[in-house]
Order: sequence, then structure tokens, then C-alpha cells
Amino acid sequence: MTPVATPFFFYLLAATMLIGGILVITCKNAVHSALALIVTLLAQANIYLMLYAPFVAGVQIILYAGGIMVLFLFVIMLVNIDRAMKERQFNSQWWVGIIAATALGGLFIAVYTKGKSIFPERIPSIAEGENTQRVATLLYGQYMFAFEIASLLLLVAIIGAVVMAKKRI
Amino acid sequence: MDALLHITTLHYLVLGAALFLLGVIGVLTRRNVVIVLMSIELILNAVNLNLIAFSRMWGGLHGQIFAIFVITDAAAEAAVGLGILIAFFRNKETVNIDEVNLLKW
Amino acid sequence: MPDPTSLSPLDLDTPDKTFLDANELIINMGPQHPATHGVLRVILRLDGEKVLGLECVIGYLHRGVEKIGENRTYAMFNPYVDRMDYVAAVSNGLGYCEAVEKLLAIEAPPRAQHVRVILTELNRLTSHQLWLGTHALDIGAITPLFYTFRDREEILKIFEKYCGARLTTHAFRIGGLQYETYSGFEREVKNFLAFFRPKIDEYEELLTTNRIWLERTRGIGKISAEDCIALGVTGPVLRASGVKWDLRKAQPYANYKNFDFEIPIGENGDTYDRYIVRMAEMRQSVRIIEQAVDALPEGPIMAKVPKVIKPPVGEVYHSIEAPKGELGYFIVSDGSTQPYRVRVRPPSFVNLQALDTMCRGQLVADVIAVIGTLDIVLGEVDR
Amino acid sequence: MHDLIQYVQSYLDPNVKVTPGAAGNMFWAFVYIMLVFLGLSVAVIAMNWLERKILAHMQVRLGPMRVGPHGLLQPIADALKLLLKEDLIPAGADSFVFWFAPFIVVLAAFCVFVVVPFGPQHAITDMNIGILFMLGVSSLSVLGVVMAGWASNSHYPLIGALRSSAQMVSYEIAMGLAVISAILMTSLNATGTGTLSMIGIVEAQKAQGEWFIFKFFPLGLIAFFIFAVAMVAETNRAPFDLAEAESELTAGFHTEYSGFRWSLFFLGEYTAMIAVSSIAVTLWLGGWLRPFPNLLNSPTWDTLFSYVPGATFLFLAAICFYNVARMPKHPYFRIQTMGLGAFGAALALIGLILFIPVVSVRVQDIFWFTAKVAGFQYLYIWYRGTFPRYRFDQLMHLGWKVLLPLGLGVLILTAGVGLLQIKS
Repeated sequence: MTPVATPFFFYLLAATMLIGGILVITCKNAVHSALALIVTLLAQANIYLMLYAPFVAGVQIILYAGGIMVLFLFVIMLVNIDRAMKERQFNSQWWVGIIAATALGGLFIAVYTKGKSIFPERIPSIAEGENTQRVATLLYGQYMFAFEIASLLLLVAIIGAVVMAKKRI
Repeated sequence: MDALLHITTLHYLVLGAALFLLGVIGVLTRRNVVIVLMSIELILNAVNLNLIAFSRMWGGLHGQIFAIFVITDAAAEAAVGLGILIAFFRNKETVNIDEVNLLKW
Repeated sequence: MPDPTSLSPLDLDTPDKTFLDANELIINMGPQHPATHGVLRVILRLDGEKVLGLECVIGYLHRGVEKIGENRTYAMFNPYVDRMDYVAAVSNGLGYCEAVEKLLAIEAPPRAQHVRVILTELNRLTSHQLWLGTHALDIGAITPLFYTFRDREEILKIFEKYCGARLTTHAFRIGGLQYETYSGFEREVKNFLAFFRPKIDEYEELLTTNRIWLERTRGIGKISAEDCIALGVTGPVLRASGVKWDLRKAQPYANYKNFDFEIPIGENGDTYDRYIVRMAEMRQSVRIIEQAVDALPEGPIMAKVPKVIKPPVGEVYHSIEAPKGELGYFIVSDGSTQPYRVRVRPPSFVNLQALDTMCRGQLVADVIAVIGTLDIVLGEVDR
Repeated sequence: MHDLIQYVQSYLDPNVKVTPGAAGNMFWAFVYIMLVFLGLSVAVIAMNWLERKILAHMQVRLGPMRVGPHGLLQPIADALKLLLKEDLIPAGADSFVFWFAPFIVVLAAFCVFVVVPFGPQHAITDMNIGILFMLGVSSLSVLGVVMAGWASNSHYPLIGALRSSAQMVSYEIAMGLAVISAILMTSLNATGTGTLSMIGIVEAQKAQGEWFIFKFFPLGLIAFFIFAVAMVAETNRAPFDLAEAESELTAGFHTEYSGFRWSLFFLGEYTAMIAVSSIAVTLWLGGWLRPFPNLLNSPTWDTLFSYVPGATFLFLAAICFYNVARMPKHPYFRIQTMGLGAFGAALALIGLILFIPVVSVRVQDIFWFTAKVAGFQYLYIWYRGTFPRYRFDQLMHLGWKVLLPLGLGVLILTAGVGLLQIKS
């Protein structure tokens, strides 16, 4: 018997993500877009859980849904979106964008149909219990330097954001 | 039917590709800067999904580490992007990306 | 951004733009707002949460008290003044009665004067208690309100026993008092004083050294002595800025000169100093009442007043130190039974003018604190 | 049917040592979800009544007295009133977002309880990332607040929402630092690996023989203090209730809400209070562990402490009966007296059931956990009765310039001291 739960949840979450994604790029109101994006992100966190990456799922919820999206909503409230809603929503060159995206999509399809064979049919299941510990070991061991650089990047970003957003420094 | 019901890495990759395309379409066609920034977040998330799917496929955790770094970058990008947006909005009173046509104001 | 202190008055015709484009937001606080102490409407011009300027819109409670005074006889107008500052009705009545007495060139007998002082000072206590409770409530401390109301009740009971009313007492008459004190009046007042002294410490325990209270009141709503004098601000607000001006000492009325008390003054003129000054005033009031009760003379309670009060042609201005500041009555008599013109100088109305000066450059939350510390009563502002 | 019986039996077996979620036992997981949901609803109702009563008694008044004996039925009457009210959506509001926002707040608050360990096996599930999940999900409620404020299309709610979003995001950082220093303490064992699992954290406290609040005195205490301040700010309660400061912003982000939707915010707020208190209890106060588990660890003490739950309920029942005796002997009060008596009898019955050894062994960990959480709820009410409200800039000052550096310092010191301990 093939397990039903995995495909069911996969398709449910995938559908949520895709609908959310479509709403993000089509909604007139930026707040609605942001809400759709939040739904997408939460669904994606669940997909991470299905992929045995609980730590990344937690980080996704805290950082993306709880942090970045609040920042987005905050900024949307600060800027006047009423006028932006009344204006034209799409570029005049929107068809160029669609063609480019279609071409990219064609490329993806080509790659995936050609390279389908390299993906293994069955994936060995791994122990979930040690995930966080193993991530920590890697993050503070092998990737120590990258981790420090990431913190530097965040510092630069904080300073940059403050410099940009402040009226008078 | 079996190919649909048996979830493999490819399924995740296709989902990631679809999200990526949605993000690309959003970036290329929308005029509202906020929504363009959100579309970039979609693209980054699609990348994350791929990274984690591959990490699951190979059984290693390097993909997850990369995903964490990508999320960090996304946070930095959102902060700076929205900071620029606020500065831009204060000067031009608009959030249309078409109007971002000066290097200095 | 321009310096917030050098702004032109509010231009309300400018359309309301959202925050960042104009850097400004106009908010209407009141007339229905829990913290404006009645139907005061304050139009705030904000930069984020910072107050760039504000404008008070008053008149929602205007009842034309002054005009009514022109159409009533002197005695008939007496109860109306209670309705202005209904929190300190006794003080209002005292000011009016003394003004008319001045016009008639008569003086109330000593016993009446003493009872007047006792009741007026008790009323000062109720007024300050109400101020303390609501002020603390505005800043977010809900408990002092109930403590002050519990103790205010005891004073109101004394009022009720004396004249039958708790709030709008109409306690005094032109020329003295209507009622002799009830039996046991002195004992009850003394009992109350003994009961009330530790209660002031209790209020202070709750607030005076509370860190959050200090942070919320120190340096908030500062006003200098010069500004106070220029704006005509009186009462505890003026004294908290360091000006030793109390009409009870400066122009003694009733028989305040017989009593020994001090005028508490502050230094910085901020909300905390006003709080401290009022708390000290409560203690001084207790002192005055104690002396007055101890020295309560026997004798008549009413001077010789004609049945029909017809003051000679002339005008009089008499002011007393009401709990909120200088309460003045300007009465013009044309020799008839009704005043030709009554003009009231209400302390709240004048003190409210300082709101803009005190709030500029502060935050929205401070506006609330400052409205509370000004201790306004809208019935008096609008009359 | 047979499977069902087996499921039931599988859990009642005293040797079961895992949570139903972790064991993949769907039936028991579902039962637990229902139990937690029910328990939380009752707790919120009780909290509502207790807050009014305690606050009233702090403020020399009686509080609700009319509906039911000593106002016991007042919360139910209020809930009925709120449910029957018209569900207003203001003109100009974004109706979908306005409609949806309260649900986010409630969902975020309730979801946290998926990982809250009421006992070693009394949790819906035990996640590997338990504490991360809790912090993440509880931080989602800010979205509901922001959406509610924005969707109301009114100035006061908007300012309230901006305030509370800034406040909650700021205090999350201090909160996170405090939590990390507690998690660091879990790694002080032979293997040197800590855990993020809520049950694992309590087990670590059990294994190390002390609650983390006393660990590395005063480091654990300071971290706990930081968390205790941040959690009040996180739930928008006094003295940090700026988002709904009624003297400034009328009611903040829920000014335009009424009836059912408003009661959802209310439910969310109280559930969130219980949720963050559960985190604090789990991380620093030893979760379900009884007091002095290692000082007084003889079997006599075990038995003695296992009587405490029953005794507490009997004590409450005794208070009820005492008040029954004090009720005025007037026909008007007959129903009230009977109601109070019945309430006391119910409490006494629960107390007596708790004296049955089988039950008390199974349930006392839940009791200790709940008792500790209840202590926090009392603190919340006490704060509300005592403190004036902070101003927004002072709040930010406290969060960023006091708690954040303090948290960083505690974190570094904890790491250093822990390292020394492992080395030696």
C-alpha cells in the first residue's frame, strides 16, 4: 500500500503555495499580497517539515512569517497605498516579462524531462531527532566563517536600512 | 498515477520551479515596488525549496545550511530594500518602480 | 523638519495625508474620548507620535451660565455657580457669595467664616482626590482611583449631612450660611481628618516613588514661571513652576489670615512637581481644617442681609483660590435685583490655554498626562 | 472498534513514556487536542473571573457579585452577550482582512499548546524544535494585530497596530536571547548536546537537579527576569499595554471590533498569556516537576507531595462552604447559596478523586504545571493593579537599551560559565 498521507499533504501544501504565489503577484492591494505571501511561507514551512528539515521550518516561521513579513506590513502601512491601487498595476512591457518567464519555464521542463533519470526513486528515510544538533554542528563547525560573514551582512543591512529610512541622521 | 502519488525529489523541484516562475513574472510585470520585493522573496523561497529537497535527496545537511544563509540574506535584502523604498516614497510620493529613474534625488 | 516650537498655528484645511508623505498626521482627540475629562476636543498635529502642535476646541458643554446670571436675582443665581466646577462646588459658591457681599459691603459673621473655610478646604480635598484618581488612571494606574473615591466618599457624607447634597452643594448664602452645623459636625470632621492623614501617605506610597510613574511624569509638560504668568495660569500649575502665589495668602479672603499654613511650591514646573504640590496642598488643607475646627467660634451664622438684595450701582471683582486656581467673579450692578453683567474667570479655562505650550515636542501619551495634570473641569471651561 | 479499545488501552498502560504525537498515536493525540482546547477555554473563563475579582479586591471593591454566587457565572453571561451582539464591519474597512485578523490571533495563541508539556507524557506532541516552534508561532499573533489595525481603516487602530507590532518584534529579541541562555544550560551533560524539545528541557532540569532559574546564580535568575518582562510586553498587557491604552488610543487595534470578533481578540490575549507563562515555567521553573524534587526526594515526601493537588481542591471547596455559611439567610439568596454549595461540592469531589493514588500519580505533574502557570497569571493581574503605563519611547528604551544588552551579557556569561564547568 502506498502511503496516502505524504502525497495528500504534499499536494495540499503545494496547491496552497501556488495559489498564494499567484495571489501575491496578482493582488491589487499590497496588504493582500503580503497576506498571500505569508500563507505561502507557512505552507512552505510545512513542506520543510515533510522534507525532514524541522530546524529550517522553525527558522522559516520565526524569521520569514514573524519577522520579514511584519516588516513588509509595517512599511506598507507607512506608505500610502491608496494611490498605488488606483493606478495601472502592470508594466507596459508586461508581455516581455511573460515571454521571458515562459522561456524560463520551457527550460525548466526540458531540464527536468531530460534529467529525470538521475533522481532516485526511493529516498532512505533519516532520523529526524538529531536534525537540530547536526545543523548546529555544521553551522558552527564547517560553516563557521560563512556564519560570521552572514552576521556581518546583517549588521551592514541594519545600518543601511537605518541610514535609508531615517529622515535626519 | 503512481508517478503522481509517489512523491520524489522531482515533485519538490517542479513545485520550486513553479514558485520561481511566479516570482519572476511578478518581478518583471508588477509596478508596485512592495510587490516586486515580495516576488523576490518568492524567488528566494523557491531556491530554498530546491536546496532542501536536494539536501533530503543526498541525505546531507549542507543544503539546509545554505537555506538558512539564504533566509539571512532575504532578511538583509528586505530590510535594505524597504529602507530604500521608504526613502524613495518620501521623495517621490509614489511606490511605482517605473519612477525609479534617477540615480540621485 | 522645522523646529517644532516655531510652528504657525494649526492649519486644519490642509488635507489629512498619511504619515510619511507629509510627515504629519492630524488626529482628533475627543470630544468623546476617555482621557479628555469631559467633552474637550483636542486636535493634535502629529509627526509619528510627536506632537507638533494642538488646538483645543471647547464649548460642547456651554450652558450660558453668565447670561443666566443676568436674568436671575442675586440669590437665585447662587445655585447655578455650583454647576460650573461641579467637582469643587463649595469653592464656587464661596467666591460668588463673597463677591456679592463685597458689593453689598457686608461681612459674614466669624462662625460662618469658619464653617466656610472648613467646607471649602474639605472641597479642595475632594477636588484633589478626584484629580489624583483620574490623573493616575490616564497614566495607566487604575488602583489609586478607587482608593481616592473611597476616601472622597467620607467627605461627601459630611457635605450630605450638612446641606443635603453631595456634589452641587449650594452650601453658602449671601451673608453667611443657611444652616447651622449639625450636631457632631466637629467630631465627624475631626474623625475624618484622623482617618484621612494616613490615606495621603497611602496614595503617595502607590505613586511617588513608583519608577514608571516617575518616568511618565518627570520632565513632562514643563512650563516655566514666565510662561505661566504670561498665559495667566494660576493655582497648583503656577506654584509647581516655582511662583509662590496663593490668593489665600496674597489677598486673604474669608478668614484665611487667621490660619497657619504653607504654600507648597515646586521647582521644575513638570507634571511630577504638580503632583507633589497638590499632594502637599492636601496636607496643608488638613492643617487648615484642623485649626478651623478647633477654633470654631459660637455666634450667629448670618449677617444682616436685606430681604431683597439690591446692591448699589457699581462693580466688583472678587477672586478666591479655588482648588484649580484663581476663580474670579466680576459682577456689575445697575442697582436692580438682578446683576447687569456677571463674568466668571474660571481657572480651568485659563489654565487650558497652556496645553499647547506644555505639549509641543512631547508625545501623544504625554498629552494625556498633561491634560490630567492641568486638572480641568469642562463644566467650568465652557460654563 | 477493537483498534479503538487497543488505542485506549495502549495509553492507559502506566509504562507508556512518550507523548501521543511522538508515538504516532492519532487517537490519543486527538483526545489530547480536545482536552487542551477545553482546558484552555475553561482557563480563560476562570481567568476572566479571577482577574475581575482579584483586581476588584485590590481596589477596595467587590467586583462581579450578581450573576451566580460571587459572580461565578459572570464570564458566561459576558460571553453570551458578546456572541449575541451584532457583528459590525465598519464602512471603509477591508472586510476580508477585518474578518480574518482575530482568527490569526486566536490560532497563533492556541497552536503554541501543541508542544506545551503538561507532564512527561502529557503533551500533544514532543517536537525536536519545540521551543523554536513555540516562539515562532506565538510571534505570528503580531500579524493578526497588524492586520486588525490596518483593516479597521481608522487612525487609532492604525497607531495601535504600529505600536504593538514594533513592540512585539522588539521584545521578541530580548525574549529569544533569554531563551537561548536557558537552552545553553540544557547542554551541560555528558554528551554536551542540548535540546530544543520542551520535554527535553524539563528532563534536563530534572537530570541536573535544579531548576534553571537557580542555575549559575544569578545568571538563570536574570535570564528569567528578562523573559518575565518581555513576556508581559509580548502579550500587550499592563504596564506595556500601549497597543490598547484606553486613555490614549481608546482601545488600540481592536477599537472598531465588537461582539464575537472582539471576544476572539480577548480569547487570544488570555490564551497567549497562558502560553508565554507555559514557556517560562518550562524553561526556568522546572515544568511539571514538583517543588524540591531532589532535596526532599524520599518516598515519604513523594507521597506527601502527591496529596497536595487533592488538598488544594479540598481547600478551595472549604472556602466555598465557608462562604455558603456566610451567605445572607434570605430567600432571595437561596439559589445563589445552593449554587455556591454545588460549586464547592464539585471542587470537593475533584479533590477526593485526586486522592486516589492511581489518579494522583498520573495527574500530579499536570497539577504542578498548572499551579506554576497560575502563579504567573496572578502576577499579570497584580501588575495591572499596580503599575502605571509605560510610554512608547520608554518601552523601546527598555527593550533595546536595557533588556537586549542584559540578555546578551547573560548569554555570554552563561556560555562562559558552562564551558568552564564542562572543562573541569
